[in-house]
Amino acid sequence: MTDLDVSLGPLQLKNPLVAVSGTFGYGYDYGELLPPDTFGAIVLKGTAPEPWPGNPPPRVVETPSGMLNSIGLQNPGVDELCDEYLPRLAGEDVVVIVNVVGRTVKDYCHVARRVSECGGADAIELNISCPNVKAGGMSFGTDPQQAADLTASVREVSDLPLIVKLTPNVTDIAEIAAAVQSSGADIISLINTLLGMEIDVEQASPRLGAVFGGLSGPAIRPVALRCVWEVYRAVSVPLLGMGGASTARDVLAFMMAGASAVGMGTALFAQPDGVQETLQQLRKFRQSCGEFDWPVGRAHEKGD
Amino acid sequence: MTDLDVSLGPLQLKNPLVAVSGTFGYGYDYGELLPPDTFGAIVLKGTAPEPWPGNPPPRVVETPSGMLNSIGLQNPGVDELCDEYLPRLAGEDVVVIVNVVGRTVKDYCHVARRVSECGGADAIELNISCPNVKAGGMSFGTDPQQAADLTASVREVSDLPLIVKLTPNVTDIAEIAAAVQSSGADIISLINTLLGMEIDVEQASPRLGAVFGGLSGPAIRPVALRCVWEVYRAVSVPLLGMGGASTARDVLAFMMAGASAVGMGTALFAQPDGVQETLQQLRKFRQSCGEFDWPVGRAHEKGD
Amino acid sequence: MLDGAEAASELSVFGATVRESSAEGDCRRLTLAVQQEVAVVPGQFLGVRVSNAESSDPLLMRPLSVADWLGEDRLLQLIVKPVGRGTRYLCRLQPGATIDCLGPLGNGFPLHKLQKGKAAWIVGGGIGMAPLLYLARVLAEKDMPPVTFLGAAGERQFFALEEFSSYSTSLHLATDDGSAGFKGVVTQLVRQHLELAGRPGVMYCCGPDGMLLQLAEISQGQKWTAYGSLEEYMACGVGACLGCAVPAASGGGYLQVCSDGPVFNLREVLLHD
Amino acid sequence: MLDGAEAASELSVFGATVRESSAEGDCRRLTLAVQQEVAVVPGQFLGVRVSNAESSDPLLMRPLSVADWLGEDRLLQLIVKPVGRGTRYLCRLQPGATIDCLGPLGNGFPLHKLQKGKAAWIVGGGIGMAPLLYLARVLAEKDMPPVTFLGAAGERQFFALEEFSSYSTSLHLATDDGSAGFKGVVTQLVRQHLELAGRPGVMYCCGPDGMLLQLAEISQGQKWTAYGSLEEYMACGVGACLGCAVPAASGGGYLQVCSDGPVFNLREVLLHD
Ligand SMILES: Cc1cc2nc3c(=O)[nH]c(=O)nc-3n(C[C@H](O)[C@H](O)[C@H](O)COP(=O)(O)OP(=O)(O)OC[C@H]3O[C@@H](n4cnc5c(N)ncnc54)[C@H](O)[C@@H]3O)c2cc1C
Ligand SMILES: Cc1cc2nc3c(=O)[nH]c(=O)nc-3n(C[C@H](O)[C@H](O)[C@H](O)COP(=O)(O)OP(=O)(O)OC[C@H]3O[C@@H](n4cnc5c(N)ncnc54)[C@H](O)[C@@H]3O)c2cc1C
Ligand SMILES: Cc1cc2nc3c(=O)[nH]c(=O)nc-3n(C[C@H](O)[C@H](O)[C@H](O)COP(=O)(O)O)c2cc1C
Ligand SMILES: Cc1cc2nc3c(=O)[nH]c(=O)nc-3n(C[C@H](O)[C@H](O)[C@H](O)COP(=O)(O)O)c2cc1C
Ligand code: FES
Ligand code: FES
Repeated sequence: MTDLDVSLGPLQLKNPLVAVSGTFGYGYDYGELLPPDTFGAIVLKGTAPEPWPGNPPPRVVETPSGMLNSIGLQNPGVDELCDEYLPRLAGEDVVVIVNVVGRTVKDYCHVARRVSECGGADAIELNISCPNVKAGGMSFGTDPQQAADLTASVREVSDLPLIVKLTPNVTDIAEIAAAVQSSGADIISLINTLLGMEIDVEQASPRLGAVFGGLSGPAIRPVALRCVWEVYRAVSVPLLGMGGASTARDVLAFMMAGASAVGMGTALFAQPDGVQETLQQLRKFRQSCGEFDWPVGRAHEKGD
Repeated sequence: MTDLDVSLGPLQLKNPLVAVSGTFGYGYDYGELLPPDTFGAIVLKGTAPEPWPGNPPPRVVETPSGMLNSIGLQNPGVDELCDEYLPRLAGEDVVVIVNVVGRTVKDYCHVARRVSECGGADAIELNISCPNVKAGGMSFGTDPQQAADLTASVREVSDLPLIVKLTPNVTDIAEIAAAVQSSGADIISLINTLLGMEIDVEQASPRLGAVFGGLSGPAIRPVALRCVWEVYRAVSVPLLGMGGASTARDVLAFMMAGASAVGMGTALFAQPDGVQETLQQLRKFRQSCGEFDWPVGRAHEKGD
Repeated sequence: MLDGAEAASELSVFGATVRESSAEGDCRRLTLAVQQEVAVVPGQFLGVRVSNAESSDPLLMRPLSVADWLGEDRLLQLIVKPVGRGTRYLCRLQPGATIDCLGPLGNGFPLHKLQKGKAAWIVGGGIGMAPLLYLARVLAEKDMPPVTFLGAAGERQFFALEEFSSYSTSLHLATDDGSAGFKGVVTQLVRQHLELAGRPGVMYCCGPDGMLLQLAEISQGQKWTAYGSLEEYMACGVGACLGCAVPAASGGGYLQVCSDGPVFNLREVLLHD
Repeated sequence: MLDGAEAASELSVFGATVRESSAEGDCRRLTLAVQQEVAVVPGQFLGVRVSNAESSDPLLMRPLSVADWLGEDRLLQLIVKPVGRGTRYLCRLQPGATIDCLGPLGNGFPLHKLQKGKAAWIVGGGIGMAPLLYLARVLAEKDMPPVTFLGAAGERQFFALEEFSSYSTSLHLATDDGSAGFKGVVTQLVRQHLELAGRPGVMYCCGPDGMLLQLAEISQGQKWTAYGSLEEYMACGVGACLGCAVPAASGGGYLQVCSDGPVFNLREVLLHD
């Protein structure tokens, strides 16, 4: 228990900040600057049954107040995760979440089962929303029925708390949220990146090797807040909000929209030294409120 | 004919820049700084059968490299448009496009018919995508069948070139584009704003009076380019691309993604003096290429 | 909407060079040198760009009142209160820095009713004092020096008091904490004086909505005409986007603060606290 | 990936104050004063923030090589070529301005093979000369002064030639337009000298991919070891995001330029022109 602890459904976090999948590697890349236990939770890079090489470069490009990435889920596969990365995190005072990717339901179930067995993870997050994989991946996240079926299947093979991560690239995100809740998701995380692209005018060609990429960073925050707001009204499970958060004010905005904890990704790249400052400000906020509860969903009281 | 002229389907524009709906009033608000004939075409504010008051303030809020608006289609109705605003533009050397909004198919048809009859407009743009109207409006743009039906109905009552404007807030924008093309759209314009919101942390409430608003400006450019790219591959009608364009480089990027002409909205607010500079740069570009054609769709050659 | 404001120059974007930046209480006064004539009248404002041309964040221009315009020297004055990143950016600028401005914007305070010899009062609250400084000088030069009431949280929140004093027949201060002048809100002070005043006059006001709301009530009771300069979030600043809406007092519609105002006869608009 | 680079200090974000900004051909050399020890070795780089903290555009730090580190005076040098908005921002900075830096990043040039007494050559193209300047000085101080080859579009694109010359046993220049030294590409010059060289040595290279590709071929033919510093778009700079991928020569996967490099044995990576 600390002065900043939050509950995220079955998970207890010592603070509401979560390092999100794909932006914090396996926890140690920032060395002493950002050790894993800085955060309430960390989500590891998306993991598949087998190693994936990822997409050809260029894989990242800056955009106005944001960035596109087309990493393509480069990862060493679940065996290396279990053998190398999870054991290394064993002693850390941080909730460890494994992000799972796959091309088929079987893929997801394989990784989920293996991670549950090998130990070291506190929860599983299903990435049904990555725009960077051509086969499978995306469609799970855009069709309520497929999203529900996948959730139900993974639910059966793992007793770990189950997070499902939603894509904003849909007509009705609340519908997908309701579907995965009814199939057993304990927590919903959102949003993954917006599908986008950039063009190199000198070369007359797409800037990313993979043509399309996922847009993240401050630019997408208004879309992310709207998605959190909509999903908060549609489901009763707790939400892990993310998308462009970088300051303490942003974190509180996500909470007021309905998030119980808040992820940061791109902000770590832009200002890795901002995390400590954010925690400091959150501490001040709690003291100044003199309240015990975080303001989760608070803005809905005035927003009707 | 000028050195910058482009064809946008049945429309001939003297340059590829279009002042987009809702950001340029009825053409005269920027006085000598930006007279209407600066542009190849101007699109007037969304017009309904009757006057609409619009949404309660605050209606605009800045976001990282973007802005949200919830104007709510405040407009004086089609009669005042025909009596006051269209006649005033009669002598101008600019293509005039009327943006049409409504709550029902009948509404849209009424405005389209009236505008065709009263004269002064060179084309009609159906706004089936505005996130700021609660009844109707939005759903036309998110369902292919409804979008197609509306397009077909308006097609019947007006002989003016028909532009249909798409929303990015859908799972598959190419599907909607194909649907409206098959129902008779001459041109497709895209994108309208992304649905978003901001939260005032001090007040613990949404910043906009209407809670949700539409996100525009440089922040959304990567999403807009991706939508243009996808729709270019799905249809054969020409595209009017928009969403965050502000520099000549942006204009060329939209063209390379597949747009025949390019709209600017939010950029007018941020840098109203940038338009002349952009035209100047486009002129340089054409001279340096020594080519006759604009690079419409050029990036697709390398993006496969 | 209001007639009587003097003719202003054509809208343009012009560069301005910071000549001087000095502290004024909690605010900073920026003196800007401009190249061309900017025929701006009191109550008009500028859109000021608060990022360099290669950055799109912050994106929108910030509306700032002209606190003075010294036409002969082509010097513009702004008084800026650092409340957010855009105003902080401006307050950080050093002499020699350049900024882009769009203007003149808005209508300005109407002066025509004054020619009939009515009393002119000025009521400013907080940063709302900025446009009134220019107005006070112009009134004084037209030989109609105002009676001026200024309110602020505390002494440190006032600025340009000597100038206000020199332009006015009398200057009345109110502070919430009593650190200068009357302890209380400025509207209380105005109400007291109004009850003693003879025939109706014209009141020029700028400050928080709550203050304007009270002044609308007070003045109406005494048959004074009250003009208030309003604030609202803006995007275009020229009437093109319909972003800066304020509910009209009648008809159920909205007026635009940037183009119908920012100065309104307070009877025309619906204010809220 | 490469061993032999000397130990660098822990990763941190540190503020740096511009002490001096001077023209170096088309580029600018920034001399930055830092508060703490930044134990950085030649070939390592920094992530430099190119907007103020209240702006999110430009968002990402820019990777810039350390062109010199004067540990005693705690002075860092960068040589920056203005190619886009971030580098232009840096080139505009005046003495007294502060910037935030993340570093030290990357591995640095491996020097261990040199102890065996091999010849050390330095080959730089364009802005790729920047990290080699620091390397040249360190080699000279370790009593292993390099033979240095520098290529550029024209005379104006060179910088720090006197320094390079003083650190090197010999300095060879090539320009595309013949305005200085050999007229042609620097790789041609290297090829000529290599054919005359005796036993194999170590080549340290930095420049465009096309140049590195050719140097990889040339060196392999002569059994030289060639280390090249690569460029790729970056987001995190520390190995966390997998953004800066370069195809590995074997295995079909990718290496990360920021954390596996930026210096690679050129046999390990697949370059393209
Ligand atoms: C016609 C007009 C004239 C003005 N004249 C002056 C002046 O002379 N001097 C001066 O210091 N300020 C003036 N203001 C207010 C000034 O425009 C805002 O303080 C400024 O835009 C805030 O920008 P920021 O980036 O610093 O703050 P932000 O970071 O954008 O916001 C900081 C705080 O200011 C509030 N705010 C932001 N924009 C506005 C706005 N347009 N209106 C009201 N509140 C806002 C926000 O809600 C927030 O609480 C004027 C406003 C208007 C509409
Ligand atoms: C390890 C490393 C060390 C470097 N050292 C130096 C140095 O010492 N001095 C120096 O001037 N430059 C150096 N660079 C290149 C420098 O990082 C880019 O020029 C800079 O990031 C461009 O930023 P910008 O905002 O000015 O350009 P942008 O506006 O972002 O882009 C302008 C142009 O530069 C290209 N570009 C942008 N970022 C990169 C990148 N990371 N790599 C390659 N091309 C890019 C773009 O494609 C575009 O054509 C180094 C790069 C790397 C990866
Ligand atoms: C470089 C990069 C890699 C990412 N990889 C993953 C991933 O492997 N799995 C996943 O679910 N999301 C991934 N994401 C999405 C982020 O987890 C997050 O949802 C998104 O970036 C929005 O948050 P932000 O704006 O704070 O970065 C990635 C994002 C970035 C920028
Ligand atoms: C203030 C404002 C008002 C708008 N009003 C309309 C409208 O009436 N009809 C419409 O089709 N689109 C409207 N839009 C959307 C724009 O026409 C355009 O599609 C969008 O802003 C993206 O372009 P931009 O990023 O260049 O602004 C409006 C946008 C803004 C910012
Ligand atoms: S700010 Fe655009 S109409 Fe007032
Ligand atoms: S830039 Fe993130 S891994 Fe290299």
